[in-house]
Amino acid sequence: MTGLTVFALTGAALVGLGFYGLLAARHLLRRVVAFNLIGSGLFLFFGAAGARGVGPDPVPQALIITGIVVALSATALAVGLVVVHARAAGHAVLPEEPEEPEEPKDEGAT
Amino acid sequence: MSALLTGSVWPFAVLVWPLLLGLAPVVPAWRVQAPWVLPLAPLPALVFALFGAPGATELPHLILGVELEAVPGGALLLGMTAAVWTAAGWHAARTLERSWRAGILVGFWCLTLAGNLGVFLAADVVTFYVAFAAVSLAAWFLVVHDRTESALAAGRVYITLAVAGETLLLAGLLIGAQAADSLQIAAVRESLGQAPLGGLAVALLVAGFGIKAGLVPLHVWLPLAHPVAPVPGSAVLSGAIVKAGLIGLLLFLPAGTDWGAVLMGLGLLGAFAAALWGLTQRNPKAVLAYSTVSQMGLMLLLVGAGVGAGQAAAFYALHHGMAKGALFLLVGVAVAASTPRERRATLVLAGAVALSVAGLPLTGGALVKAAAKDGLAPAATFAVTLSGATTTLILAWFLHRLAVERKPTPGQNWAALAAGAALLALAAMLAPWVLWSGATDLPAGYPLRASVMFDAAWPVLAGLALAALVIRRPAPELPPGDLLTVSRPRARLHAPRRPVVVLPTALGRKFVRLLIRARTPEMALRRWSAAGGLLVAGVLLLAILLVDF
Amino acid sequence: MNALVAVLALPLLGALAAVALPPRAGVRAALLATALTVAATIWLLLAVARRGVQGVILGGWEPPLGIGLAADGLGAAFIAMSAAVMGGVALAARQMMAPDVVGARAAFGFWPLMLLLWAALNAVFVSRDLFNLYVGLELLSLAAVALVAIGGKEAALAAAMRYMIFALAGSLLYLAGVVLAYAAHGTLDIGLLAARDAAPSDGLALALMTAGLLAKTAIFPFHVWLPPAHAGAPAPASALLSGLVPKASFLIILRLWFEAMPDRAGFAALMLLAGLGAGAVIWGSLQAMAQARLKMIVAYSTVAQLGYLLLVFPIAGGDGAAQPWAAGAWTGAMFQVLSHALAKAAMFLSAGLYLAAVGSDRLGDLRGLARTMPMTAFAFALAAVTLMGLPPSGGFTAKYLMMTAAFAAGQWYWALVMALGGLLAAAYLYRPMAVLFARESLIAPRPVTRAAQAVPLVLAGASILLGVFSAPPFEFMQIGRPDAAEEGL
Amino acid sequence: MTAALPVLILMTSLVPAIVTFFLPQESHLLRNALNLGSAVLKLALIVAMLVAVAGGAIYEAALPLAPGLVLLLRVDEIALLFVSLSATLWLLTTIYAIAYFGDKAELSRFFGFFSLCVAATTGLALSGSLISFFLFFEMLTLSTWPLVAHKQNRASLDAARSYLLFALPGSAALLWAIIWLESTTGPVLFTDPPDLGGIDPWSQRAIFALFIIGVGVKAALVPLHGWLPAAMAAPAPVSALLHAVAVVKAGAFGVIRVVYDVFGAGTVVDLGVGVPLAALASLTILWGSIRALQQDEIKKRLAFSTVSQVSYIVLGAALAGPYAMIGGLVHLVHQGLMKITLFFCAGIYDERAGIKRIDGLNGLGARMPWTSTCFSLGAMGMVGLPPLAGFVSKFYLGLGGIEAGAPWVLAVLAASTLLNAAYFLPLLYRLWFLPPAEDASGDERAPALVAPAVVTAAGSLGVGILAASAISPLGWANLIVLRGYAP
Repeated sequence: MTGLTVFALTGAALVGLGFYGLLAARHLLRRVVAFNLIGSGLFLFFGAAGARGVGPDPVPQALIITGIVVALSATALAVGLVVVHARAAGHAVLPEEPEEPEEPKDEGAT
Repeated sequence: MSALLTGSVWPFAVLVWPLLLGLAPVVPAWRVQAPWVLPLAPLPALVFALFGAPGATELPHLILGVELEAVPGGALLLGMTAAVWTAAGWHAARTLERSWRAGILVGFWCLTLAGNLGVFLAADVVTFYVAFAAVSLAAWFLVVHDRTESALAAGRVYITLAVAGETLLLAGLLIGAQAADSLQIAAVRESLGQAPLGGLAVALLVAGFGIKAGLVPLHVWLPLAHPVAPVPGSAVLSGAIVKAGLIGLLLFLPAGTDWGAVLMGLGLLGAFAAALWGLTQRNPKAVLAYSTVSQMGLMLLLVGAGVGAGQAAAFYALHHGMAKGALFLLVGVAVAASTPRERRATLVLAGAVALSVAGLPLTGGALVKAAAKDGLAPAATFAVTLSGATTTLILAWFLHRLAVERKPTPGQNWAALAAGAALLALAAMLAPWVLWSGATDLPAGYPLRASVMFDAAWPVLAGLALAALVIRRPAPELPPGDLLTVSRPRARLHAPRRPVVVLPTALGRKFVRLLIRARTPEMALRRWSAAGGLLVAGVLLLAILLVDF
Repeated sequence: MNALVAVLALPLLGALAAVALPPRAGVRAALLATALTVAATIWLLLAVARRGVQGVILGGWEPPLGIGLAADGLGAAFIAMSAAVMGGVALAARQMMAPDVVGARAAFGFWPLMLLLWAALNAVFVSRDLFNLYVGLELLSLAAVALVAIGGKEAALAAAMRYMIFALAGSLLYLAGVVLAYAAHGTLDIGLLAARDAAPSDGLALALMTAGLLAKTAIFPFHVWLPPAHAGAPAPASALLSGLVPKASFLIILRLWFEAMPDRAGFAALMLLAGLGAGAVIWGSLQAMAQARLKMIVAYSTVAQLGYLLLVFPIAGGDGAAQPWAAGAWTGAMFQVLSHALAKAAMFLSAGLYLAAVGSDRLGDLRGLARTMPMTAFAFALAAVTLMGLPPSGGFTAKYLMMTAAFAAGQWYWALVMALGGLLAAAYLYRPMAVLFARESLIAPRPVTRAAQAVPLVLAGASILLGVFSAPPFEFMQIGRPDAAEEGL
Repeated sequence: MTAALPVLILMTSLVPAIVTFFLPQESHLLRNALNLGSAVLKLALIVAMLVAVAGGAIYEAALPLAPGLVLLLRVDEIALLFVSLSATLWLLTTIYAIAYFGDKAELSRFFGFFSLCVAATTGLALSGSLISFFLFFEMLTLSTWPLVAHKQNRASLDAARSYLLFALPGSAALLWAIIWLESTTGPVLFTDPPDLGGIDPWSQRAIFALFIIGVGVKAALVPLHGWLPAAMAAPAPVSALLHAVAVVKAGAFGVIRVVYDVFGAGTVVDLGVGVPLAALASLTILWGSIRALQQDEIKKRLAFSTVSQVSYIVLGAALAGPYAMIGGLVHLVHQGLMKITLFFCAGIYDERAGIKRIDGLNGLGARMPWTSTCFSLGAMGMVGLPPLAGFVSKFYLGLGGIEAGAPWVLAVLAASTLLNAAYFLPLLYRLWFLPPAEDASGDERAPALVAPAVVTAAGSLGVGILAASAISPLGWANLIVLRGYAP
């Protein structure tokens, strides 16, 4: 059981968790978090799977860094949207999906 | 481009001249006095019939290529027709009341005339059909001219039968033309004999022409139309127009067709039944109409028998046309008569013509009958002879009605009208004598033989005797139009209006409802929980299809 | 400087300028950048037409290490398409996105986002590297989502959020596929992948990438985010979103299945894709019929029209690629992409004009507008002709080529779907047409300048001309095409 | 030159169409001048070509769209027959329409689509390939819609909708057929019928059926005729154009093309699809007449009569013999002349006397003699009264029927003649014989309305009387059959 495999498995696990969260959670912020989980999992897996033969492989690292940047910007926009939407709608869930019971009514509202 | 016209220009002029005159009423200034052109319209035809040179005329560019030629029988009838139309035209010119309606009548009078002359001149199927359509349809205006309710009713019957006749004819002619692969009447007649559909074609033609020629039971329009038409109109209808049907049969009936027998049978039936039925009429013109049906019956019998290739029938028609025309005109003359002397003169003249029609020896009628009997089977010969009696009977009845009917309309110039009728009557008397040698191969003295004279005389006397009885104890009065009681205008045709289909709206509404329902799953899909699940499912499905295990 | 680089760099610079400069100057800068990019696009087109595929290796690093960009006939055609639509939208937006109309924030936000979107599109069109494509796709999605949101209304924000979720999910799936591909082959360059020796994980990778891209392309049944998003955005934004954005992700699917991994394209999978397409055509049309708002109708029609694109796979994909009819089907699909882009942009811009005129796009409020705004109505009608696939429009050329190929391939049922789609399109586009044509108009419309009305008319006209003169683009798109059977049927 | 001329002819109506759209409503003079001028120019060009083509010349212009998509304009005899009809009637209808509308609203739109419609018809006539035929066929469908909907009231919008409801599925069927066919045979040019060897007979029959459905909608073949009577909601000039020249004729022309240039008469006979088509046409002839009897609106009655009359052309094509072909071709022109006369007159009655229903016609003959005379001529021509135009067509159709071994055609023609008489003669009877109503009004002091009717009426008389001459439609039809379709 090499370290690489551990990385790979952890990555896969993260992806799985993320997907679960994505499908289970209604609250938009949670979904954003879930996305980030998946993203990180993939990058981890990428790093592990990308390491070919001996020595470091520059390509995956470059790609991962790029990906992280992209993910960051995406997350930023997403969070921003969640906030604006919550301000406008008074709640942080999509109209077609009923409120979650434990969710405070005035969440994100000002 | 071939020449516009080859051959003699006369036949063409004969047809075009009336058409040109017929346009006179278009000029408003002339409209009221237009009837004066009527006696002039047939003149070229008259001249052509008397001195016309034989030989064909072709106008390749007209209609489907017009060919004109006067066949022997046709020439006789052409002359007769021209004469009748001239006399009638003269009568019409003097009697028609001057109104814009007169203008319409003049137009269609000339059109009818052109068609009537055309059927005797046409040498190709299409021209014949065109002419026939003109004569039979345009004549409708002569029937309905007075616009009275009965006139319009009679007009409906007339036009219905006429259009039906046209249709039957066209079908028949088409079969013939196609079989012959030619429009020549002669060729078509040939091919009708052996063409696969020839039998059908002949049946169609017999029906089509029969309607016009008053073949029982297709004659019903005659007794309806004649009483209601103006006097000159009836004259040409009975004298000339019905002969269009006759010439049609003469031209197209192939030699030795089985339909000859049928024609003879129906002709015989008409000859006697119509004459007797005429006794139930009171209106002199109605009586004359039935007499026409019966006379046409005789002619159809002759056609059916195919005597002398139809020469006999044509010869007979020559006389009957002019005589019957004269009789109808005399009805008008009698109406115009204001003094007893004039009335008496009218009746005498009418009587003379009637006797000629009945076939009293030495009259024109006797000659044509004699010529007709020549070559007939004995039974048929006897029938023709016997018909003299019924003819006498009905015409006597006619004279009686004419004498008792009195509704003089003053203001007409009796002499002028009488002169026209008298001239026509004279022509009817003499023409057979003049044309005898040309029309039959019998010796010149034949009509003067005792046996012939006797055969001609006894039916007339018998008829007169019967007439004496009938006039004393008349038959019950019946409305004209024996087989037909004129129906009200066909209300059926204007059945309740159904809306024009736009689209099955019920179906449309169902569809819309279905659409609305389709939005529910769409909304459900929007839920990420559903859509995300679908997405995963999609991945798996694709993976299953793409990964080869 | 290379035309290829120009079409990528100029919009980016323009975007930066639009952000940096004060609003009025920013708009001018944006318009300038637009003009320059259009010019650069023409330059690129000429270059491709004359000298074939245009390539550039960034930083001199060869793939697999470096990144290569290349504009083949197809890419160049798509770039031209986006240039045409962008140009039209920019002209229309000068009025529609004026601060006094949509508010300062939206007015300010629109221009940089538009140029960003443009840059991202062009990047996707010319990239030959899967990860590069990922980046471009992300950029595209972010700009698009932002464009949906700038309206600022609650519904628009919700739509943007929904869009965001789908987009992110899609890109993550795609990324997963990319990772697998790299793990197996150590390269992400399409050219090199085509020449790889197959690995067991390829199927999974392709499945992941395809699924992700389908979600981004809004292919039935992953389309639900599209209609509210496109209908909620301001009209010029909708024009871009509906006309151009989905085409980018579709192009990647195309490159994957036709260029990177054609060996993986089994018939069953191809049929599945086409099946989804058929579903999109029918479902989208039915939904469009059920809508009461013009922009929703147009948006759903996008769902339907995108469906046609997937029908190309079983006809020209996999073993079909070598067949004589492949070129026809493939080019037909491309014609559908181009003509739809132009027509759809024209439609959304017309809808925007009506919105500006009567302040609503409910069908009931549009009664009688054909009388007051004939040019716009005519533009809408022309666009409708293209979407119905009636001659002589580009849509017809597309349909004709694809249907002929479908018959030739013995897959007549796809032809039936296309024919049916045309009728359904007629059905859902008839309602707006009839309403516009009605006599009585309820609302007195505000006047709209002829210049503004001209823009959609030109775009719609272009979608028609694409059909009238379809031979040159047909030839053009064959440039640099793998196993291109030059002459169609 | 030979390439330029067809394009030029197309442009003579396409260009004015486009220009007219941009003319302001007020500029009557310019608009009328433009439309009339181009109509005259077009007619002149066509006359010039008639002479040349009669001499054996052929004009062609090709525009390749995409592989397999070639837009081919080809001026041959049959194309000229149709195009000269449309050009002539276009000129007359334009005059009529200008007078009819006066300064009503939306004239630029109307005349724009009007010219577009004619452009489409022209293109249709000149199409030398199946695909270009389809192209213009669709162009016609679309350019007609605004004309039908022109009044923009409920009725006309419904009519327009039902028009598309019928037309578009028809187009789909047509496209379906074309592509099915061409996917095997390659692009089909009318000059050389394609080799159908590669298609099994049943598929061929299916394709033929699809073709007939496609063009049959426009030709208003029962049961695809529903849109035509509904389209009566359109203004009179439109009805005139629709019924005489544009739409129904496009359909009929399409049938001729399909039978003779796509499949070829021989194949049609071998496949045994000719007789069913003829039967369908006959059914349409009779059904249309029967429905016409039941209408008491003049235009509706005329509409159903069109349904019936146009199928004469289809019948002629379906019988697939030289005589029938001549009959069909010549009826293409004859029906146009007669029917447009009738619609002109119906429009005049409506416009000048406010009369839409049949019972309103009583006694109009005296007050509107010219109109009523034209109407009577048209009606009698429809009945097939010699020597009017209708008779000539009927004569040849009859011959063709017998020749093709289908004598039942005679019965159909006979029945149709009687039915025509039954629904037309009562109108004439009312016009000329019944007394006018007390409150009756109306005059025909509108020369620009009456003149076109007089011309077409005279035409439908003239083509009958001069049928045998070489310059008549019949002469031209003979030429077509001799050169192109001689068995």
